[in-house]
Amino acid sequence: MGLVGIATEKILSSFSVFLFLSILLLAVARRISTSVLLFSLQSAVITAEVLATAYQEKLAGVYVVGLLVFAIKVVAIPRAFFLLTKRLKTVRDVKASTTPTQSVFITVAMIYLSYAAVHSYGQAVHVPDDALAAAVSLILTGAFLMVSRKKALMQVLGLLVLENGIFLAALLTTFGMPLVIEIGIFFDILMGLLLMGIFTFRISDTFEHLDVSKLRKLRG
Amino acid sequence: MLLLLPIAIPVLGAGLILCFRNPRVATRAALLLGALEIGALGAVVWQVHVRSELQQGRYLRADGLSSFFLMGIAFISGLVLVYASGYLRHMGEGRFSSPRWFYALVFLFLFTMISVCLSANLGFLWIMMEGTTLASALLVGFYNTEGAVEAGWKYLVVCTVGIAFALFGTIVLYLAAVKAGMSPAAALDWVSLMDAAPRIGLDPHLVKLAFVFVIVGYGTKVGFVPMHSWLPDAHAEAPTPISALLSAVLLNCAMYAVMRYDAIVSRAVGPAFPHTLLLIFGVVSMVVAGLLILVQRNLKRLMAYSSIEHMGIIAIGLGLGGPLGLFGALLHAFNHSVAKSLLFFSAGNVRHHVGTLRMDGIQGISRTMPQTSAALLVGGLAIVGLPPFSLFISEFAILSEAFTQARYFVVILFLVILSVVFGGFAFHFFRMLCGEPDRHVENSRLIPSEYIAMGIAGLSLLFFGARIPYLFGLLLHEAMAVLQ
Amino acid sequence: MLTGSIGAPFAFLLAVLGIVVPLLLIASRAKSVQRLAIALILAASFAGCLVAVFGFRRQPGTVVDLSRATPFPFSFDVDRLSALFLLLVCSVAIPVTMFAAPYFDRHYSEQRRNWTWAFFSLFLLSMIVVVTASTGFAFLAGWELMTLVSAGLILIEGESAERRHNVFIYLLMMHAGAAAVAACFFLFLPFSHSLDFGAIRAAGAIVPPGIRTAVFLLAFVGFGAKAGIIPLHLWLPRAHPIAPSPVSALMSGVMLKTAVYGFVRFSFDFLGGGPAWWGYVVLLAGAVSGLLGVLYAIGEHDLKRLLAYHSVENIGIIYLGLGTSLIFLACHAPLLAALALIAALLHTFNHALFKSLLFLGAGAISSATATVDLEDLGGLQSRMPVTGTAFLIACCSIVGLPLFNGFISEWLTFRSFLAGSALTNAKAQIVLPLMVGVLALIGGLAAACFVKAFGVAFLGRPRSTEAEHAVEVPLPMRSGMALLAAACLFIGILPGLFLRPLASLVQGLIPGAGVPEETLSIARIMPWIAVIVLGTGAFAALFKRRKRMARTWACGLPGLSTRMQYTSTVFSKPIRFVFARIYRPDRTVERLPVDQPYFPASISYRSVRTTSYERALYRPFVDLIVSLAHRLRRLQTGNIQVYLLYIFLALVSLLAFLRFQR
Amino acid sequence: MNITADILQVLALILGAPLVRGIIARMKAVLQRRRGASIWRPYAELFKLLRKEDLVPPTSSAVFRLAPIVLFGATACTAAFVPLVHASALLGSYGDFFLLVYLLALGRFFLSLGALDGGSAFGGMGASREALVSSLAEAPFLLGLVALAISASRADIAGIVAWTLGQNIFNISVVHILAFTSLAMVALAETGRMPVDNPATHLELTMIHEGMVLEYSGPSLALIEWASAIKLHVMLALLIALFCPWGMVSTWSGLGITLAVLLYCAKAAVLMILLSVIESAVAKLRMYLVPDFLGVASAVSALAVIFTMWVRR
Repeated sequence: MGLVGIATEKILSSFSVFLFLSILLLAVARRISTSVLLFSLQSAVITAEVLATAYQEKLAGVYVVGLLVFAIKVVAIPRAFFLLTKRLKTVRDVKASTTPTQSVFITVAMIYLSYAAVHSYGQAVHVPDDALAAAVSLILTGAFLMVSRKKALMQVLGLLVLENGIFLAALLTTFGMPLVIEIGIFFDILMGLLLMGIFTFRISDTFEHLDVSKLRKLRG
Repeated sequence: MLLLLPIAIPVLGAGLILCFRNPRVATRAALLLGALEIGALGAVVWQVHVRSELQQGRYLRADGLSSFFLMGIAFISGLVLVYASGYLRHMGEGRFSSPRWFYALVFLFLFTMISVCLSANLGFLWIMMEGTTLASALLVGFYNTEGAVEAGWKYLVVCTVGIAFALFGTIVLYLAAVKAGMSPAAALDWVSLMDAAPRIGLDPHLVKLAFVFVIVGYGTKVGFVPMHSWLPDAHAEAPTPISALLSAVLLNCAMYAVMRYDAIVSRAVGPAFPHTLLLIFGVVSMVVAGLLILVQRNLKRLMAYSSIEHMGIIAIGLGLGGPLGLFGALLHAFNHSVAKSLLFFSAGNVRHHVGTLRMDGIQGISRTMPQTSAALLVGGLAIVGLPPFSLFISEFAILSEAFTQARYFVVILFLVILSVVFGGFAFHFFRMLCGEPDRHVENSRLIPSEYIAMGIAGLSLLFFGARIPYLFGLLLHEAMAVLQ
Repeated sequence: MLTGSIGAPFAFLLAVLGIVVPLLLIASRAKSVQRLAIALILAASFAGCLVAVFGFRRQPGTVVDLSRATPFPFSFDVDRLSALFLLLVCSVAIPVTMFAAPYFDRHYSEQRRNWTWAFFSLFLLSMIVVVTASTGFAFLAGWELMTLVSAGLILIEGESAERRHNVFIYLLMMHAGAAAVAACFFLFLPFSHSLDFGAIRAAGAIVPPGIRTAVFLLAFVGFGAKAGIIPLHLWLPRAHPIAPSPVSALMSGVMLKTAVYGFVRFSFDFLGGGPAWWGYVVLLAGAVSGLLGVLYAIGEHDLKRLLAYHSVENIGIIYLGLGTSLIFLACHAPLLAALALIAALLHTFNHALFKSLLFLGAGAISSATATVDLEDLGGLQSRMPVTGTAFLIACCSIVGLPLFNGFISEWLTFRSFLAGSALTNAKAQIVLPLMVGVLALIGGLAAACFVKAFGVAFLGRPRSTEAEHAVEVPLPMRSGMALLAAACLFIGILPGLFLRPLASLVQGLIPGAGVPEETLSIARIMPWIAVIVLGTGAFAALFKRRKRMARTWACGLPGLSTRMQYTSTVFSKPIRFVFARIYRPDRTVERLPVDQPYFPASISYRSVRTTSYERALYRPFVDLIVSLAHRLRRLQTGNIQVYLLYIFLALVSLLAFLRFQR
Repeated sequence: MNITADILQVLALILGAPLVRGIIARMKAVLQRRRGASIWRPYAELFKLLRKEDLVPPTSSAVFRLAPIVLFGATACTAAFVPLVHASALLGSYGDFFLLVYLLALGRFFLSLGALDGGSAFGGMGASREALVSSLAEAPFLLGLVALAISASRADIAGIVAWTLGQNIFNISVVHILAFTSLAMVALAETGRMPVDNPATHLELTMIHEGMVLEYSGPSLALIEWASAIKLHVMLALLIALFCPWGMVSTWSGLGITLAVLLYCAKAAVLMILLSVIESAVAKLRMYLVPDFLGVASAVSALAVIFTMWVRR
């Protein structure tokens, strides 16, 4: 089995705990920079799991996908975020609409919910429960972040966490879709981020603030 | 090879137009490209009619249903380009907001929508659907005013979240297919999925879960009620040709995607589950949008809510399913897009000449702007589903199907909401069209491009109301055959 | 495509009215083109009459079938019932068109006149389509087109805020009514699988009772809204008076009858009668509409509103006949049911004749004196003799006096009530004879109202300078009115000619019904009555010798001023005093300045007589919907976080729905 | 054979009408301890008026002169329906009571128009009050007759009379009593007798029928007076025929006829005495109490109709 085999076995079974950790920390993060850092950590964990699966299932395509994830989500996106926060010179505070304690409670509830959901579908897909639960809780927390954070950048981050969750769920259950489709999806995510960046610049130009909850002119 | 043409032209065209600095040249180039594009689409539609399906590699395929929607895209994009050529004469020369950027983005937008209709692979379909959001987000925020930026941001974020759920739905369906023994390459291909559907249906829960995510995901793009909030802002703030494209074509493409999934899932786990969901969303959208029409103050937001209501009607048609229901739904998709584009064109004219879109500020335009108010009247009468126009036919078909299946709850709501919407439109249009015009609005006549665009739309509404052309009827029935 | 002998003229009728005339008028504005259009409309109406008369005798079968062209089956069939109503539409159209030619020339500018004529011919076409359609799709298309075109005709006249509000109410109610009518057709679909009248008629027997009741109630509400039954009559006194007179003549005289046609087609032809309570519902509606309609009419001093309310009253009388017929059908007395139905259909035809004549008279008055307010008219009989005489004949007919056509149908309705006593069913035996009292009261009040209308408008001295200088209307207008007046007299004196075909028509609708004996006895005696009355009158006229002018006696005062005459408000005061509870007029007396009540600078008194249905019945319902809409509007808060929350909630609720469904 | 009898009956009815008014006037005078004019005065009055010239207001139209003619024609026509001595009338078997009532309505309609055409306040006042009274009187009039028609299960007047002839005198049913009361009250209102309208008055504020004919003179006035006399006689004959026709003969034998005529005169005399007693004893009702008077009449006639259901069983 070799050292690598044991390592991949370990990664797949136990790394989901790091994902739960990153989610909880994201919930309590006060500043954008820490949130971005947590996001890149999270993506690194996912890259590890991708490569582990690739090794176990002997699928060349999944390796490429793993490298892609690493390149984009661990390196490129955090750097873009830091560039953005520097250029926009806005207050670095996350400005959540729920207090940290409430956020933690909600995130824990999310994790419990994902376990309940996965349990009913889990055996149909004979995949390690906690890994799939991590993926689903990533999705739910991403959604919660988007709803609770007032900052435009934090909403983008919430979206990325959501996409991470979906990507992980896809990977665990189906060992990745045909390569062309995966690449297409990544390309779309990148373009989406680019556009959100453009719009963030526009918002900060026209509104002098990045508080999304103040964008309320269009009503009724 | 022919299938590559309709995709290549807009992409290359977009690049080409970018390098025409002079707005007039850009407009003429855009019109030329538009004509080429319509020609290519026409060729594809004719080939599909002759050979019933065209396959190009693993990702592009055109069958009866896609050719019906392609024809819709061709017709409406033609109208929009003609109208836009006149509309853009009063657009400034900002860094990003100049005619060449406008046309480039429009053609990108057309490229994504055409490829949605031509995609054979569900993953490819998702990618291109996400592409439509990205292409149109910039177009919605084109004017760079406060409202446009806010609308653009909301449109981008809400639709991307929706599309993400659709991706998860696609993955779950892919999982179910792979579990049922299909090879990974074929598991996303629509035709093989349709053939293997009964096998996939053995484990119904995954398929149902997939359809729930898909209908919430693509439903956000269609504008079903709980997920509709982005639609009124986007359509009201976008420039008029774009809101016409959004309302008339983009919503139909999203509905096209929902139809594709509905076909697979109803073949896998039986039509009961998907059709009930479609009916629920259809009725809820129709009721809520119909009521909201009563209290709107902005003309374009009124049109946006009317689009949500008509998407609800199409969903009800699909949800009912029978031969007449499907016929009504598809016909309604086409009729609605024509009527809605006519309404948006006239709304654009009103905004330009009266200066505001707030309906209490618009007064007695039937005297100051006779042709535009005539177009607005024709559009209004059509959108409310009155006899001489074509929407009456499709609503008549959907109602017949609903009564044949004795779904009285749906029918009662359907008829009540039709009357409420008629009341809302009559109230708003009476106030705008009649009464004394305020002084400073000078009389205006239509310029030729607007004349052609509105004229063609109005005439086709009347013509389709009296008699459905033979060829169009054939296309319609081929599209229905695909879904049966 | 065109089957049977009458296919060709019918197609000519449709083509001319539908395509040729509107296109001609839109194309050019020349005077000659407009005259050609009018001639074409007259020719088409005449062809329509021919088709109706020939259609009566032939076996029913599709006359014109356009189904291959239209998306849904679209064909026409002139069976006996359609033939009667087609005759009604076309025979009224001829005099109205003759009247309208000079009327529109006088009232409208060049461009409006062409549009009015185009809509006029489309209006006729839509009514012809409604009465002769033989598929659901054609009927509904004609039905909605009729409303749209009539609203268009009203709006061409002017766009004041009050007129817009009335047309808005008119369109809203008609659309709701059309929705109910559409539902009636569609309810048959599960059983007839097609909307063709033949299939619906066949399916009528196998429809379960629950659906039958639903169809009947929807038909009653849908067609009742168009006919103007009391709770649904809100639009009628608002829409008819503001339309140009020839159009309101067509609307009041003919359009209301298409609703009666629809109701008869559904309750007798498709459903073939039902339980007895159907009849009582219709009877009650007829009685209420009749009584309240005539009482509101008495309170009016605007001639056209008065006539509009009288349409409500006459529709009430028609529904009384229909209700009685339904009761007889339920009590298995086909002969009596036939009598009641003949009474109702004859009154429909009579009402079309004299109501359109009355509105044409009002149009003549308004074109001669530019006002239809009774308070400013007077003494028009000596200035406009032909209009006056025609209006007098119409007044006598609508009141139902012998020698005029109104009496024949009211007499038949009375006799069908009386025949009700012979029934074995206890309830009908009491209710129907008592209905005689109700109809008699309606007739009496109608007499009072039309004495006021004709007396104040045409007799006595002119109350305003316009009335003073009124001059007779041109020849075509007079000939139009004379034609209708002659028709009223003809049916009044020789009803036999009309009752026999009606009896055969009704035998088709009600199986097992013979020719009621009453129709024969009235046909025999009316000529004799005419002879005696006219003979005695002529004998009495012999005594009249020289005539000498002498000023009216004014109790010795120097001379009577026109203000000493009874005006319409004063004339109706006793009756309004007696029925005060029904009117509940809200009076407002305002004294200025308010703080010194005893030294008022000015006192203004204003009383609105008719009870406001809009405030009592419709306003709360509309406010409910608008408040619901406002509450929904608050859902669109503008905050993106809330929008995302909506999506997640939708997703979670669907997943929960999926979870529990398993 | 009986055609001539019927025509004679009609002529008797029309020509005898002024006599009836004369007798009533005479009886009232005697009751009020006055001598009173001779019973033939109405005839003299008619001949006087017929010889005079017709005064017409200059502003009135042709309807002013047409009204009396139509009134007289219509009222004379009603005379053809009522049998006096012979069980069948000229139009008795064809026409029914609806026709009779509405012929009276035709006459009233034209009289009201004539009144309005005069152009004076009194004409308008008379017409407006006549409109109120007659519109409220029609319902009980018809309901009363309908009650009789139902109990006789025949619609034409001759048929009802023939049916009543066949009944025994003494088993008077409650329907007949109620119907007689309501028809008597309606007759008072229709002919403009005391409780509703004072025929002899010239006090403007109280008169209804007189108000309408204030403008008329000469032959027009004669025709109007004659027509109202005919209406009074027709109502009288109708009450007699419908409620106690016994004594009428069906065959045209000399003895029978004289007996019938005598009996008819006796019955008429009884009713005339009753009428003049009412006219002398009762004061005129205030204008807005007349609707209650007629309301009572309609309630009574409606009750009669309802009772027909039980009587026949």
